[in-house]
Amino acid sequence: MNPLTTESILHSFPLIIPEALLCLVACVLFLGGTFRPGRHLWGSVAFLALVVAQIVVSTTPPRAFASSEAARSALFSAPIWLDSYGVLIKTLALVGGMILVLLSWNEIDDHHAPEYHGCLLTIIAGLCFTAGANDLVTLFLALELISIPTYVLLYLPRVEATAQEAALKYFLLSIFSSALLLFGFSYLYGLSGTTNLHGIIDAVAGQDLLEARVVPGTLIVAVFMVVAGLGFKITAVPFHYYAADVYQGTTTPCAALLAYVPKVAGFVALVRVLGFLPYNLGAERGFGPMATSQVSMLLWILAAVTMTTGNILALWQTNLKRLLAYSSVAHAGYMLIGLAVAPHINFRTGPTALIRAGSVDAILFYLAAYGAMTIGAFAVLACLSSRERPVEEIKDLEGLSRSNPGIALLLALFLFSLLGMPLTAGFWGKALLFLSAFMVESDPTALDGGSVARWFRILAIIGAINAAIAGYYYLRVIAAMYLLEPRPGEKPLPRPKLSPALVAVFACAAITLLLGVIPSLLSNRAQKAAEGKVPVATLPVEQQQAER
Amino acid sequence: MNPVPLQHFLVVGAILFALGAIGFMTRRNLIIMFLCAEMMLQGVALNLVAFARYRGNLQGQSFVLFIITVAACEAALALALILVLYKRKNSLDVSLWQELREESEEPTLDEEPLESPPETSAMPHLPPAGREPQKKREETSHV
Amino acid sequence: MFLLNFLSSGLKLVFVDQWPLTLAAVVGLLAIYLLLPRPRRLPLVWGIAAGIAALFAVVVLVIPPTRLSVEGVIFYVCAVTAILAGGLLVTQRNPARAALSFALVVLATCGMFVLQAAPFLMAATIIVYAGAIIVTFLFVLMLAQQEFPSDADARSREPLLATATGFVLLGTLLYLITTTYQHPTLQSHLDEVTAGLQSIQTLVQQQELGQSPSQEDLDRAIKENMAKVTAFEEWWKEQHKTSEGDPPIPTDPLGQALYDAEGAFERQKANLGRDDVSLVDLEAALDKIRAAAEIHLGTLRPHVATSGESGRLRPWIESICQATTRIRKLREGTPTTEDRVLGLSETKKQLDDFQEVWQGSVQKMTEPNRTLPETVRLSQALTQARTRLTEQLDRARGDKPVEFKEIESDLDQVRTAAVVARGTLRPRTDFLSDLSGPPASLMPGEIRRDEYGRPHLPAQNSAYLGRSLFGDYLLAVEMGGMLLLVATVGAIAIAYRKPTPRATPANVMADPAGRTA
Amino acid sequence: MSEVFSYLWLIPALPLLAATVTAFFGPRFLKHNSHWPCVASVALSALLSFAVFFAVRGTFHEGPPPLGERANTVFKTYYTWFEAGTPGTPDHLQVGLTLRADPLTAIMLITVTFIGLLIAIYSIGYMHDDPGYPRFFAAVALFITSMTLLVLGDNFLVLFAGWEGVGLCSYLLIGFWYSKPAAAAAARKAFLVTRIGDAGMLLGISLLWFKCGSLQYDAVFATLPALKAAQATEPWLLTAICLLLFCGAAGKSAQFPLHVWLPDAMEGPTPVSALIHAATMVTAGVYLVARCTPLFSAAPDAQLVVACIGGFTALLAALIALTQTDLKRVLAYSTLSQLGYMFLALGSAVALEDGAEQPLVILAVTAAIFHLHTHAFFKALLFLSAGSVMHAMGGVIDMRKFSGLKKVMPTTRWTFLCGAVALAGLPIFSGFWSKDEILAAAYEASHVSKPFGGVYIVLFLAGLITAGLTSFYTFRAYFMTFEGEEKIPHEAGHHAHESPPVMTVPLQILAFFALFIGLILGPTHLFGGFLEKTPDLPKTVEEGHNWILMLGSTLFALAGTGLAYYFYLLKPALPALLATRLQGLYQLSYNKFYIDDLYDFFIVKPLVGAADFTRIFDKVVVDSLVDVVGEMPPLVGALLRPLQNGLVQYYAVTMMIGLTMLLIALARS
Repeated sequence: MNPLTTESILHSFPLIIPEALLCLVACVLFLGGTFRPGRHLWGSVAFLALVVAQIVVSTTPPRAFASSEAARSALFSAPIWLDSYGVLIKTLALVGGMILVLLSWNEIDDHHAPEYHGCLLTIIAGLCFTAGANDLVTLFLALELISIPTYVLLYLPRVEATAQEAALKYFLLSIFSSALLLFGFSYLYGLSGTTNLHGIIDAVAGQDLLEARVVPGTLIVAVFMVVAGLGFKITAVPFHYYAADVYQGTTTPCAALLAYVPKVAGFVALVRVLGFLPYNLGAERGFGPMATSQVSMLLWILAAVTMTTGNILALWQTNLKRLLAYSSVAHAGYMLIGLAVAPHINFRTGPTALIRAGSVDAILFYLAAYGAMTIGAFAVLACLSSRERPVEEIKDLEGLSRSNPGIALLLALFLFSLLGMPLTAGFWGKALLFLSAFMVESDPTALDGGSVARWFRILAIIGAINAAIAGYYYLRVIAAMYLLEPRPGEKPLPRPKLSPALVAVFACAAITLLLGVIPSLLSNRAQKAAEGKVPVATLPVEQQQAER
Repeated sequence: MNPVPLQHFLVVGAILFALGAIGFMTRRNLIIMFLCAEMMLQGVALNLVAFARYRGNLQGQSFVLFIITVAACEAALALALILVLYKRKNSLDVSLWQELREESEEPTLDEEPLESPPETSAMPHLPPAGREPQKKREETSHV
Repeated sequence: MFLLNFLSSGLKLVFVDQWPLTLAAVVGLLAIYLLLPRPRRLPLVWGIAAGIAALFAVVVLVIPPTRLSVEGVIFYVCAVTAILAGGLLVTQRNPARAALSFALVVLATCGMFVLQAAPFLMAATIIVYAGAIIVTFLFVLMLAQQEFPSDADARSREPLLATATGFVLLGTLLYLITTTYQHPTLQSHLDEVTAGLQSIQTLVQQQELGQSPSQEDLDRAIKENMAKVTAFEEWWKEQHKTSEGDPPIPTDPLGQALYDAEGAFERQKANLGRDDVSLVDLEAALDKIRAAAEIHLGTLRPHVATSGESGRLRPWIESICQATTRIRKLREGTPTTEDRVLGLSETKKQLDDFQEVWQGSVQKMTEPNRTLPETVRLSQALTQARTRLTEQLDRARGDKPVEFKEIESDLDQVRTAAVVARGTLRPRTDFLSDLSGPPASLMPGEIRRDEYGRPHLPAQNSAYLGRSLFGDYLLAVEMGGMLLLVATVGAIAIAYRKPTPRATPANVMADPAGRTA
Repeated sequence: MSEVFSYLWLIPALPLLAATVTAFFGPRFLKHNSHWPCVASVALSALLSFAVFFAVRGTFHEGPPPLGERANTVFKTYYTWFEAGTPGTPDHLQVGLTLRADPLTAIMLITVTFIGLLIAIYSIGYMHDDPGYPRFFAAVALFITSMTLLVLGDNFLVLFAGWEGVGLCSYLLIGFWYSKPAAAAAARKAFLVTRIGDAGMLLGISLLWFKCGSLQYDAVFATLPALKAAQATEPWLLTAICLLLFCGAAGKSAQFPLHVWLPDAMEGPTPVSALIHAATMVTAGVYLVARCTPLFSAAPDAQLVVACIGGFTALLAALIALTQTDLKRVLAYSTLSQLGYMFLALGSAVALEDGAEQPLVILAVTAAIFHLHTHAFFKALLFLSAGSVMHAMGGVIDMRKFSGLKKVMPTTRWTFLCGAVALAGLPIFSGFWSKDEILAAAYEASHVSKPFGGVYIVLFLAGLITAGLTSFYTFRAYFMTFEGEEKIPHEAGHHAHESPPVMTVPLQILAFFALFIGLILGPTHLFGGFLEKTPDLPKTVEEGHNWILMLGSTLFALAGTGLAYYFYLLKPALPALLATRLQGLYQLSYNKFYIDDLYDFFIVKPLVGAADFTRIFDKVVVDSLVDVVGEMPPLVGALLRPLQNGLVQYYAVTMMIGLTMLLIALARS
């Protein structure tokens, strides 16, 4: 046995210290909860665990290898491969986790708090695992580490019929979609003979499929099934159906969680499995006809259909959570643009820096921006809602600017960001994605005679039109808050007291504004991460530097 | 050379997978739906084992073990969830859970009330249990 | 227009080319549709008949038995049982019977696991599914015992739409599977070619190291391989016969590779008597066949393409051989000054080109920091040869005598070093450890196979599976443990929900009616 | 003087501060003093703007600019917004919050802040008893912020930020009286229609970013030769960029077919109509196109489109205005028409094929901006006067319900008259000079533009006719309102009186400017001389006025005025008679009937018919088209909704159908 392989497996354990920590604390919560209830106690333990994990993530230096041989060996045999892209995703996961813990602080009663927070920690750990997964098995288990506690979370805080229905729907469709995903995984393994993700990509990319003009049918099945299975997580149309129903039925913090965590996980997994990260594959080692035809066509269609359907369905909604659910579907569509574009920009370096920053990092930026604004919007609803005066419909918000100017302003900020107004994070996210679609240059030597560029411009235009349509329903909410008086006879919404949930709102607002005003804060890092990706056939760039 | 080629296993795997999917989509009993989802996983497992043999390494087999693990987790949760849901509606019918939908849509109801067809029994020589409730009631009354 | 084309070709594919699949799918659809529970369904006999027909169609048309052996019989028994039980699960009104059908599906699948050398999995699946899940579900069934046929069991949701969707998907899947993996013959031909390729490679290596292989070796290698290629091509033509007759030059890559290879063998056969058989030509031709056929078989191997890098160097090594010959001619003949200058400068250019190509390959294949003795030797030889050539070129220009002999030996050294160094260009990465079996990047010929030609799995593969789990998949095992823990806690939390005191703010959402006791 | 540039940021920042203060403290603390922050900050901004104006003059360099600087322009980068790539490489891309001061900006700034100030003062009186008093001033201040940011920005991104900001404020202000359904609908319509334009503009900006690698104006214009060279392979490129940008401009400046929102926007308070929908916001599109003159003059096709749409809108809106009876709507259509004029001018800025000097380009751009400037004064004046009438009439604005107000409201009458003569383009008043320049530009363009000469002649004639129509409907409105028999609607009650000084003083100031600003700046060549110093605009050559043209346009204007006088003052019954012509014909004496009939048949009837037709066309075709476009998504949504029926198995089936369809469609391609 190659000693390097053993070493690489052993050395991947230090990489998962944050996840291990989270799992450990989750176990403590599960166990401790049987002795002592208390949402403040266990909430702060969970928050602390996330903070410590974040500190560990941000202080861990990039992994150094004894030799480049070892690095290679790790790339192809370790269950975890943590590049800087993965580290950024972990940060997204942990920060998002902190906000979610704050948000659900008072939503859960003392008795269920330990289980709730334990499950939440497990979910975040699963997301962190997803960020670094380098093996189909690890990836699958990481995704399940997200799904299975989610079923519990959906059920725990509320027991009325709608909440049960939401949990049931999510559970059933989720196991259905994970069966699809597994079917795809099984064919990926069959094609390449390995469960290692880089090995699979190498196998697919290594064959000169372009020249052979033969794409094994099983490869198509595999990719489509994987996209379908993960499409459920990112709420791509037509795998989005559960979203509106489940968000409506469950509590607001759970809806926020569902809108954020599975989406991040799905996109990261798609990026990993479809292998867009190894930019350096280069033209001669291209993804073959897969990249230029089927996969990107599939993603193109998914992107166009997803954003259009999401936006159009949102137009009708009067229920706020349903509206946000469809809006999250639409946003998944925008992000799919980046995914569809990715294989087309990887191969070239363009005249401007943004070309390299074109897609994968645009997705990352958008995920962060989207997380902040969507969780923020949900958090505002959670803060406002009370037993006496639940906030469910748009009309419940009428005249909010009179009774609650501050919180109305924050909600307006989130909605404007979702709409893509300048000076908010959402604007930059959209701008980067649409730009990346414009950056696809026509390449007359390509298989399709250079029509790809035209198609992607059309996609960008569809995106722009969708962004215009989206204005309509976000503005309806804003109009209700600012242009309408509170209905007579209705008690005005109470002013939210300072609570962890309010802190979560402020945190989201801060991120939304910060990313809107100083996008370079994240975009530069994302770009570097996307550039410092791991080429398959050559030495990992980061490790080269580490060796010197 | 090869007595049972790889593709035969794959075909069986795909059939199991598709049958499971069909069952999941049509059957309204929560338990049967869950069993059908498990059958889809059986199809996947068969694929993986066949590929493992074809490739000559054990990674596919290891993968199956993890699928079984996850299936067990899902089963535990499914059990708990179904129990609770049954308590609420006193039925295992998944179609009873359609409270959450677009506001404009009417609830989907079954067109005709379910009646036991007593005399025009389709297959007298294959009387399935639960098909003829009358008889059953008599039996219980005897006891 | 495009749509019309698409439709017509699609229809042709469905009803003409793939009629067995279509037949099986349609009959299967019919069977499931007729059998699905609903208030007024046709007599069951129709459905059962259709089901049997579908099963028959699948066994005979889609997965026809090649040669019946014990293994084959077991396979068919298990497969038919699995499919039947699966159909029963889907169409069964009584949930308890459905659960038992599922148990049967599991058992039948386990039978197939054994056939595929997975005894441990068989045991594990039976224990987990039959032992845990089925029992649990029977337990639930008892809880949910119905006095009357309920809506849940006696009705189906969207029977036609769902069944049609499922079977269209199944048909597509089967089509894609069979078009990818339907070539057992292709596989055997490929194995033949691979073996031939190895024999030729041995000869090539000999030749490159300067030992010319014996004439009868060459003769035998060419003739044997030529027979293999011709047989392969015949079979391939048979497969792709069209009504219009064979095109003179096949358009698909594999056909083209075969065609080219035949040409190459013809050429080299003609050269046999003389001394200039180009084995490299043959090697390249066979390699092309292998690559094209592997893609057809859906067998992609990591790093196959990069290992082709060493193949890319072959012509360059040949060019050095040519250079040696040129120098030798210069030494033996009586060249004019111009001839000498010309010959030397050409040689120098060839060396420069070679060095460039070599460095490119090294950069691609090995890491910059990795220095292998073979590589070092080659670069030393190259430097020496080039320095000497530069010197001698000056001398030749000055019309001084030139040390051809030294140049010749330098070139020989370069060639020998290059042949050796070329071998180092192979990828060295393992895909996962060998705990999980041979890595996927092994060349087909390097995998141990059993008497049926299937890859050999270790005899104690349960033991190996254990090692794999605690080697490559150690982390995954830990994660699985965590999952089980969460699921247990979750199941308890769901089923046994602690009563919540009214006072806490969390109660805000809960309605009293919704509380489970 | 030049230290004023260090305080450039204060111009948008002060109103922003005011907006924030008013928004947060207005409702509770300031209440009826809420106007103070707004008025004070805008006044300071206006002062600063004047200072900038003179300071920019001070930076004028004769000859080549000092090394490393742009001529006559001052940049201040306050903050780097977005940065990518490594500095010093061509990859490097930087977008900052950079402000710029050059003559074009200075003119826009003065227009915005000065008129904004007067309107804000006026609003103190107009809005005095409105419950949303603080909200109004907060929005106005925010509007001034966005607008100044828009004109001050040094790159397309800052411009776009301001652009969206003014759109938002417009939404808030049109829907100010949100309880009126019409107001809410108008607000939404305005926002949606302009957003359609914005989508195009965003695409245009993306294309620029992609092709030029920068968004900074100068950098973009510097890559123009490269873009021109790229036209060999992509001939559509420049035209596409220009048209996409124009798409945004057309939305904001209400050009056909995106003009439908503006007449509806009159639902907002009158000062808002004056400020946003007459004087400033709608000029943003004109500003954008003027700023991008180098781009547009390199794309003659796009220019032709701009000119055609401008000319068409001018004529169409003028025809519609002929028969409107709502005073504010007359003015709204007149705004459309005048904006059309400006685009006509901009579209006429045809570049000569060769030659370093481009007299026509600078002439046309000067004409457009000059008209923008004068129009801002007199249109604000007209709107405010109309508002004053409305104020006095108890909210009634239908001209048929009142007349002869000259006794009741003497000041307003005189100020309205001042605005009217300026708008009508009567000689020596403001409108005359600027309109004349536009017509001259269109006329010149017909000579210069080789392939499209004929089109420009038609456009020129359309402009000439529009001039006549303009004076006709302007004076029609004036005569119907202020002259003739005194009639006061009962809604006015006993309060039909002149407005308070806080409203009339701004009117008088505006009236002065409306009358004479053209005379001061136009013939003296002060305006052109100042504007031409803007970088990227070609330098002018001194040119005399085209006296024949001036005479022609004067004739048209006078004819229109005379006609209106004849119709509405001499024969006040005539318009009504026209409507009931069939009954009343025989009562007229033969001779008069003959003249009237002839006149009626050849002039009035076609005019009225054309006006009716255009109005109906506008209402039925364009409006409903826009509505249909707006209704499409909900319609499709109605088709999609039944899929979401709450049944989990239905969802699973749909998932599978989707997957299968994708698989079948793509697996074989």
